[in-house]
Amino acid sequence: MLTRSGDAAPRGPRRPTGTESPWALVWGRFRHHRLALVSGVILALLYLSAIFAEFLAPGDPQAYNARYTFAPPQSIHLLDRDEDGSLVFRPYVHGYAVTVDPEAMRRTFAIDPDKKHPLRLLGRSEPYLLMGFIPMQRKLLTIEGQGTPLLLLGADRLGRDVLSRLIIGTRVSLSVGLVGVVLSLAIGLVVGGLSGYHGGLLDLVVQRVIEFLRSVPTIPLWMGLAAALPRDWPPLTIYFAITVILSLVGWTELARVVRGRFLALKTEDYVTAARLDGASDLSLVFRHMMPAFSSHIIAAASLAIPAMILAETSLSFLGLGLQAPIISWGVLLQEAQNLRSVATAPWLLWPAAAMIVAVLAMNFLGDGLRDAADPYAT
Amino acid sequence: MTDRGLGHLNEDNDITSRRSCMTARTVLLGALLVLGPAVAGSEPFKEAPELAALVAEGKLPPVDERLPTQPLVVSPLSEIGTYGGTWRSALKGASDTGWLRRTVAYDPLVAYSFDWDDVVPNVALSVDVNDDASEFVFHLREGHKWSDGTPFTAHDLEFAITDAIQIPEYFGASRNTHLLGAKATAVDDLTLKIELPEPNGLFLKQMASVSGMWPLMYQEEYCSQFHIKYNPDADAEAKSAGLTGWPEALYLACDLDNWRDTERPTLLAWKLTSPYDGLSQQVTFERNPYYFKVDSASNQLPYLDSLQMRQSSSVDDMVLQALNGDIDFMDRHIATTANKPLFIDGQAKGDYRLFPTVQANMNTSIIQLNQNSENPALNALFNEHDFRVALSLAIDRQEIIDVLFVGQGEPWQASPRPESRWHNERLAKQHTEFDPDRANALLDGLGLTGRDAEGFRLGPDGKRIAFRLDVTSDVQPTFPDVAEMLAIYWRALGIQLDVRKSERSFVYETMRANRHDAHIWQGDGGLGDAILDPRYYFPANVESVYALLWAKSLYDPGAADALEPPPAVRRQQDLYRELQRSADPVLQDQLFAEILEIAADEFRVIGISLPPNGYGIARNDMGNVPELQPHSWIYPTPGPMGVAQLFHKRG
Amino acid sequence: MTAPPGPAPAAEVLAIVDLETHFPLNRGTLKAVEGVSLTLRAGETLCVVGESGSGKSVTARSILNIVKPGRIVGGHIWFRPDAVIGAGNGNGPAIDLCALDPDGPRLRAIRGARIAMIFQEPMSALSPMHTIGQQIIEAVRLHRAMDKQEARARAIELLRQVQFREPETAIDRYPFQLSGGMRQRALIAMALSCQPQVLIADEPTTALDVTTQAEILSLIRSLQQRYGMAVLLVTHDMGVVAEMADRVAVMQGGRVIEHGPVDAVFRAPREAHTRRLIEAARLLERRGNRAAGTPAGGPGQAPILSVRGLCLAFRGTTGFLRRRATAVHALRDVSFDVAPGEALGIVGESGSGKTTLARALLGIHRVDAGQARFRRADGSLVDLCARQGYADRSLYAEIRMIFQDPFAALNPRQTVEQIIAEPLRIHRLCQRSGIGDRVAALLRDVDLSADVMDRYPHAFSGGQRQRIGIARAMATNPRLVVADEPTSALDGSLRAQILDLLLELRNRLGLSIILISHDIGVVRYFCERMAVMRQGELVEIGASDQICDAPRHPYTAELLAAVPRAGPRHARLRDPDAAGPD
Amino acid sequence: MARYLARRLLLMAATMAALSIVCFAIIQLPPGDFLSARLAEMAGTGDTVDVANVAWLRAQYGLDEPFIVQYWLWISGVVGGDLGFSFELRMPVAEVIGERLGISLTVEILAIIVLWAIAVPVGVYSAVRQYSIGDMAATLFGFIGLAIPNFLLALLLMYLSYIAFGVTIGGLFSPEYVDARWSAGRLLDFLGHVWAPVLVIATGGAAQIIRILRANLLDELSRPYVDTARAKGMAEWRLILRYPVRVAMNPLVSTVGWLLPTIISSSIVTGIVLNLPTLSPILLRSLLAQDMHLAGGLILLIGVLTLLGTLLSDILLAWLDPRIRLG
Repeated sequence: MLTRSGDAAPRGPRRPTGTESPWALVWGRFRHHRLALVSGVILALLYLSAIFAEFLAPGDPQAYNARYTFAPPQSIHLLDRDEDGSLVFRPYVHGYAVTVDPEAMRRTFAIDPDKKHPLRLLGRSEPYLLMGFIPMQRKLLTIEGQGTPLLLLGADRLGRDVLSRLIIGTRVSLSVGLVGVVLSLAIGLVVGGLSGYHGGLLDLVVQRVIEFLRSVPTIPLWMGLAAALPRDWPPLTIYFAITVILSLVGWTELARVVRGRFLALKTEDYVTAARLDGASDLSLVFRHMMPAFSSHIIAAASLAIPAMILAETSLSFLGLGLQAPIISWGVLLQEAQNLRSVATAPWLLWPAAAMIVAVLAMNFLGDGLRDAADPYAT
Repeated sequence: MTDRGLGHLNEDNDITSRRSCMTARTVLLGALLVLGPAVAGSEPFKEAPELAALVAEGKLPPVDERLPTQPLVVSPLSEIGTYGGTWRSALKGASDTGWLRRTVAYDPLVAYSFDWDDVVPNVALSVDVNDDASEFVFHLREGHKWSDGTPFTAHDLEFAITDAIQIPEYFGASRNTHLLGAKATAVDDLTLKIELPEPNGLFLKQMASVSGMWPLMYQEEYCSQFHIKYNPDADAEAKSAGLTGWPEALYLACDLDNWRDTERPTLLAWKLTSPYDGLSQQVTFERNPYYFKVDSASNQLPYLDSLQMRQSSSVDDMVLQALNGDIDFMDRHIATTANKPLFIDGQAKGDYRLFPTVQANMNTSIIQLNQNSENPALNALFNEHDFRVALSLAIDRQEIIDVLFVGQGEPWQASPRPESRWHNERLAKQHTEFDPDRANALLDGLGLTGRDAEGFRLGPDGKRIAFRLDVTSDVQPTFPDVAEMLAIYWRALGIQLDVRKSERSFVYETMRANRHDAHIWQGDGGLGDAILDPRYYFPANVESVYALLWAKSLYDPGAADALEPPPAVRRQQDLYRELQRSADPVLQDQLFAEILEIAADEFRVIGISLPPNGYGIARNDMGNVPELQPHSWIYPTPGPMGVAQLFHKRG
Repeated sequence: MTAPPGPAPAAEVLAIVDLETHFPLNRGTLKAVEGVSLTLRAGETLCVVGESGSGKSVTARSILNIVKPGRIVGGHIWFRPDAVIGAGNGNGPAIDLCALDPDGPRLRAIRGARIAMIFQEPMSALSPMHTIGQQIIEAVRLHRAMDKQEARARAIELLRQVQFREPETAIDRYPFQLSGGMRQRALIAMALSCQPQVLIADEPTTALDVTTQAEILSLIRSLQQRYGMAVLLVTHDMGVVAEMADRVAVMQGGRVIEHGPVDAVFRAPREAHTRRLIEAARLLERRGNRAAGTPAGGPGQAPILSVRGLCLAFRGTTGFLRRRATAVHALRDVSFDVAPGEALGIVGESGSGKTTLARALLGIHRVDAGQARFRRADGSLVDLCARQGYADRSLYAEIRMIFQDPFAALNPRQTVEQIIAEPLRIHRLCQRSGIGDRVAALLRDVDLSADVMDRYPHAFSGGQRQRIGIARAMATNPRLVVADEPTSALDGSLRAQILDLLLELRNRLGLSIILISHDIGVVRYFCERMAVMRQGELVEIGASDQICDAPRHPYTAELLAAVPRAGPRHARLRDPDAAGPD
Repeated sequence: MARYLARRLLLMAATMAALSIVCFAIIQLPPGDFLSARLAEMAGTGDTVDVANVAWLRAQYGLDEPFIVQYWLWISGVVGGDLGFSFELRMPVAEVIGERLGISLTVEILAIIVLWAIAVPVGVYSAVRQYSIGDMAATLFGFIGLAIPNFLLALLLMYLSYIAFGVTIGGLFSPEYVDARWSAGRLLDFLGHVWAPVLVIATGGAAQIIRILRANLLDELSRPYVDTARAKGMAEWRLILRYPVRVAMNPLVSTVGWLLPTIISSSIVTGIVLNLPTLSPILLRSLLAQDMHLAGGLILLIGVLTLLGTLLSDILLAWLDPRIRLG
């Protein structure tokens, strides 16, 4: 390793010089992982839209509209012709011409080219509460014209706006993973840390427990726990319970990572050096070991989030996860996972696209973080 | 098949009954009729070519010997069929016996007429009933044989009713409530007498229902080997096979709900060849050469050689099979409102068509508010007539119809369908108009004027008026949607409805324990079943969960928690008892009409809308496909059409 | 000296002309080799010597174009396959190896067959999943049409030639079952499999113990004579150069700065850098500028540390299916004293237990038996190896450690100030406000500028880091310093600087030092007394000079003999001014 | 060897004992029991059920006993080799498992083969050509497989093959071949169906393997023994496959053992949508119906497979890696 005094060919990124802080170095390496960088931006946007969901969603996600069941998406036209025939930038959508087909029991939609509904940025809307407590009266995008809904991603079987539902669903879906991972992390950090730092009998017991938990089949475990949730819990409590259930399974992986890191760091010379400086156990852990693996842990955690998002979807599919009226991507997909939707209303599958993007982005971000996690690795 | 209406079909029935010379109603009138000509027409009986070949090889007796001396003659729905082919359909999961019971397994002693107005002879040639409807004598067909060629006699039925169905250890027993306590005696080989412990004017209707099939599944010779009374080792044998005891062995081998024993002889049109045990991927049947029906051209039925039912865990898989033309005739599971556009669009590609059925349910959703609730505040409110009316008036039924049923159907309360002979305009239409103002006024009138910070009304106890509705989506996918819309309407009224999607068994468990606030379910009892299952018209049975404890005073008076109902309800229950004691259908109709009148005054449950017609899928080459057949479970559609007459058109 | 352009002169089997090899970096390129020209004659040994980063290994690798992710961007490497010793001018064509596709068949036909190469780390230069036999047989069959049986026989023969005992069984061994020396022999056998004209040896002995190094070098020499190979030996060790070379090329910064016959270069180095390299090598041949005798007290004074009967065994299980308990006896009944102000050297090869000893003294490892009584500043005695040895953390201020690996020993996430201030902070040796000044003073003591305080360790070179490590050790004004191979990770010239720094600090502060090293030269240079360790035991202890001049234990003698200066050529290294061992 | 195996088996037995209790508890977690679930279902079809009858049955099944007693009855049977009786399917659990294990194994093994056939070349390629366009594309492809929910992919495959080829791929056989003997036609029919579940399962797992293999191989590619092999004159791809890939595959090959339990549990969702006659839908069904013995037996089987898989992994790793075998 480093004891080698030959001049083997240098590999990998150049050893950084100067006074950059460790996090600056992590950032420096991370920046070179293009996919991760793009993913980071995408995720930031996704989380932002989760935070400002009500503002971004053009409509009320729960409002049904009898006339527009299974309405296809509208497309936005950016340019419009003025009276004098010149092109102007004035985004608009066309209205629908709706006919009812009683035989097939469906509505058929056509674009009504005569009906133009201009779109307005930051237009007035029904009053609503942003994040549940900030009263607002404007939305990002509104439509002019009475009675015509803005259905940029189409409508579902009750005529509800898929885009609005998708945006609102972002909140639950992305936070399930986040909250779940935070919980897993908390458990994993304490258990894995104790186990790895102390070693000995405690480590042995913890190891066995983790091994055992991992041999318990996950799906039955989830199902059993999810089905056992008291039915009279309000939806929000159910939501938290589900994340707890997900993290009950997820923490073992993180605990293993943490333990492994502790074991590796324990024998690092600089940790020994700190101990020989007379540092206490607490100081060793928090001043010298934690900073060294925090980036690893962040990477491991970011790789665990997509697994949780997918798990939530699977639970929803089995009818055991979150349920309407909560809106999550899993719930939306559960409603769309039938042939009717796939065949005649494929726009109901947009939540799947959103999920794929989010899961991909999290994986790439995690990969990038992991690669960048240790700026001092050779 | 032409577009014949319901009335037209009655004539068909008459033709049938002329041949068998007896309808249920004449029986009920107490007449003892002798049957007409023993043999249909003068033509010799014809049979399927495969069977003829077997006869020629001497492996099978000739068709004349296989048929009863008086076979049941079926007038085909549209045409005389041709022999051959397979009927392909699908079963969902491991325990979908429902489709079997609707199709191959509907051949009871007496059957429902196609339009569900009558009860007609089927396996039995005729029935005698005494005046107080407590003693029924069934006359069987001479020469009727099981699929193994042994004679079918009254002793088989006596064994089934006495030794099998009524044993308390037996899962099936509880589903034959009309036979509980019945004493069955084989007077001779062709005569079965059933004595009921109490008069039951509806007995024949029940025997013609989907539950009427139980006694016909047991061949004494075969099934008695599992019975401790006939085989002292039966229990030991069962236990050594891993079963809990002999009743389970008997149940597994012979019960209507079990199709795992390919050895069991049958009276049905097709005989099981590969079992339905939850593991096999496909259940198959082949023609029973001893089937007792012939068509009007003296061809022995069934036309179709075999049945092939693919077991599938996924409805979408079944839908694709149908779209791809791999299903010949079916409506169960796949023919939902949501799938209709798919099926309409796929007709040409899949070479099938859609045929309409009449939904026997009288409602898309019935909301029952628990008027025997243990929650005193809610109980008081739910028992207020005006409160229920207000909730009903606050519902924009037309909007629900538009959103969920694409405008199909009309606002309707819990009341028999317009086609029904018990149709009651007032019961059906009252309080269906959308009138939120009047609804609010009614609530104000009840003194519910206090409001909380969020605008919800306060109950007499000073708390917000809020109740819970647990909905399941696996019976009707629209329930959760209806419930969510109700929540919005009632929110406008100042009443909070907590909608929870729940698993079905949980919903049932809470209801059985009477812990529910409210319940949403489909409107059973719209056609012929109205009188058999009047759950929504007055607290009648365990499904009347708006007043379970009052209902108990009728069906289980000894129960500790049974409650004495209010006078009007009491009166309904008394009328129903009277109706049950009468063998006179005219009197029964009168009594039932009176019950419905009281129901209209009472207005105990809230309905939404009349269900639009249903549909089914049939390959274009299927013949005798029923049109506008009532769709129900008690009347196990399409069973009463006589599925033996389905056939594949040649060419 | 530069080679003429165009084909090499006669008998020059290899001629490197203006070679340039570059490596891509995140930003820019690293010009590892910039215009190197060298020639290698048939049958001779050319040593390329230089410090880390001088480009010597890249030059060697460039010959067979194994430089990924780097790229040869300029120059020629002429290879003359028909050059033989004494044959005068070969008249066959010369091939420009640089012009061949690095992955193409023509170069592959030369690799291993005409020009073979062995690498520095025998531990990892063999595939762990294949037996050495499989790997040698493969090398044979790549270039010779032999069936498996013949190839196997050939492999056994090769193993015999590289002095494997029982080559018939050894051929089926996996690398991990062999010692480092044996692995290097296996690699040499593989390289010889096709009797190449040229053997390139890239630091073949650096990772080996000194006694093994001597064996491998003599093996290479004898094989070279036997096969008439030309050998290009890359090394950083002037001792090895003196031992092996016919001619020598000195590299620095990607260029050859001096190139000539070995005697000439040693006798009259032209370049200052060459002189420094030779000087650093010679340095360790003699005693350092240490105060004679024991400075702070006579031999009668009570020892500051008295170690008695230390025993320590590492227990574990090995084997997968047949598990067996193993105990490695790292320390066996080790006893010695350290007088106040004395420097005691502990010398031994890898696995001798010397590092374990250091760590046991610092309470990192628990001993099974024995004591190490330390006399504290207040005169009280404390047993460092007892369970409660370091219960009083202030003891850590009196006894300090310097680590072997300057890269690993500094927390990369702390600034220099934080690192050095850590013990000050913990032991409250300083006012909070005074910490900066104290750290600055300490940095000056180790010849570093005080304005590096807010930098992170990665900003420093190995030598600078070791200075920081020393500053940290000195921060508490310790009385005993345990230095575990403080120079072995450093290049020769740095090594001397660090040793001198330590010497100076020691003399100034009156420290007692336990210096642990595998290099008997380092110990002799630094310590009054030395102890020789072997397999956990102290085999010999006494005055350094005495032991070096007249070893009593045969192992000590073996160690001394293996240092590359013995043999017919060793006089080259002798300092012409200072005569002989003192 | 014997002692090692004995030690492992003892540990396995202890884990199994704990696992069986946890399994049984998990199954019992949801409120109600098999009969209440069953009754609710019957009510849905319109049948009414007699309460006394239910009480009798409950006693027959031992469902009114306390948890410990039920567990004891079950586990003592299991230890004695009797896995119990499925309430719902009304046949011995062993028979149910026996009937479906073969086809589950077939599907899963095919999936594993396809998974590896996809993941290994892609992983090797992305490591050797690190940061190339191909590497990015391969990684993206692998992760899309991971990110698409299985049920959606299955549904899409079903629908697309109906639209594009006019065939339905649900199940594993067409009706005419379900009960037929094996023949060339049946094999073709089987292959015409099995590709869909195999693809769905394989794409879900490929990303993980690609990721691990790529990371391992990147480490190995920079090891000196690769240069040694180059210096021998080996061709580039040949040496990569012979040396670093061989080493990098080790940790992966050892995870084959971990795939064992997935035979039952991995394809639950896929199995339902595609109507596979495997054990997965049965597991789900038994859990929903609270068919205690069947669910317990299956979960226990998964547990056994997990433990066996671990053992297998260790043995496989030792067999593959001389450092472990001989070290």
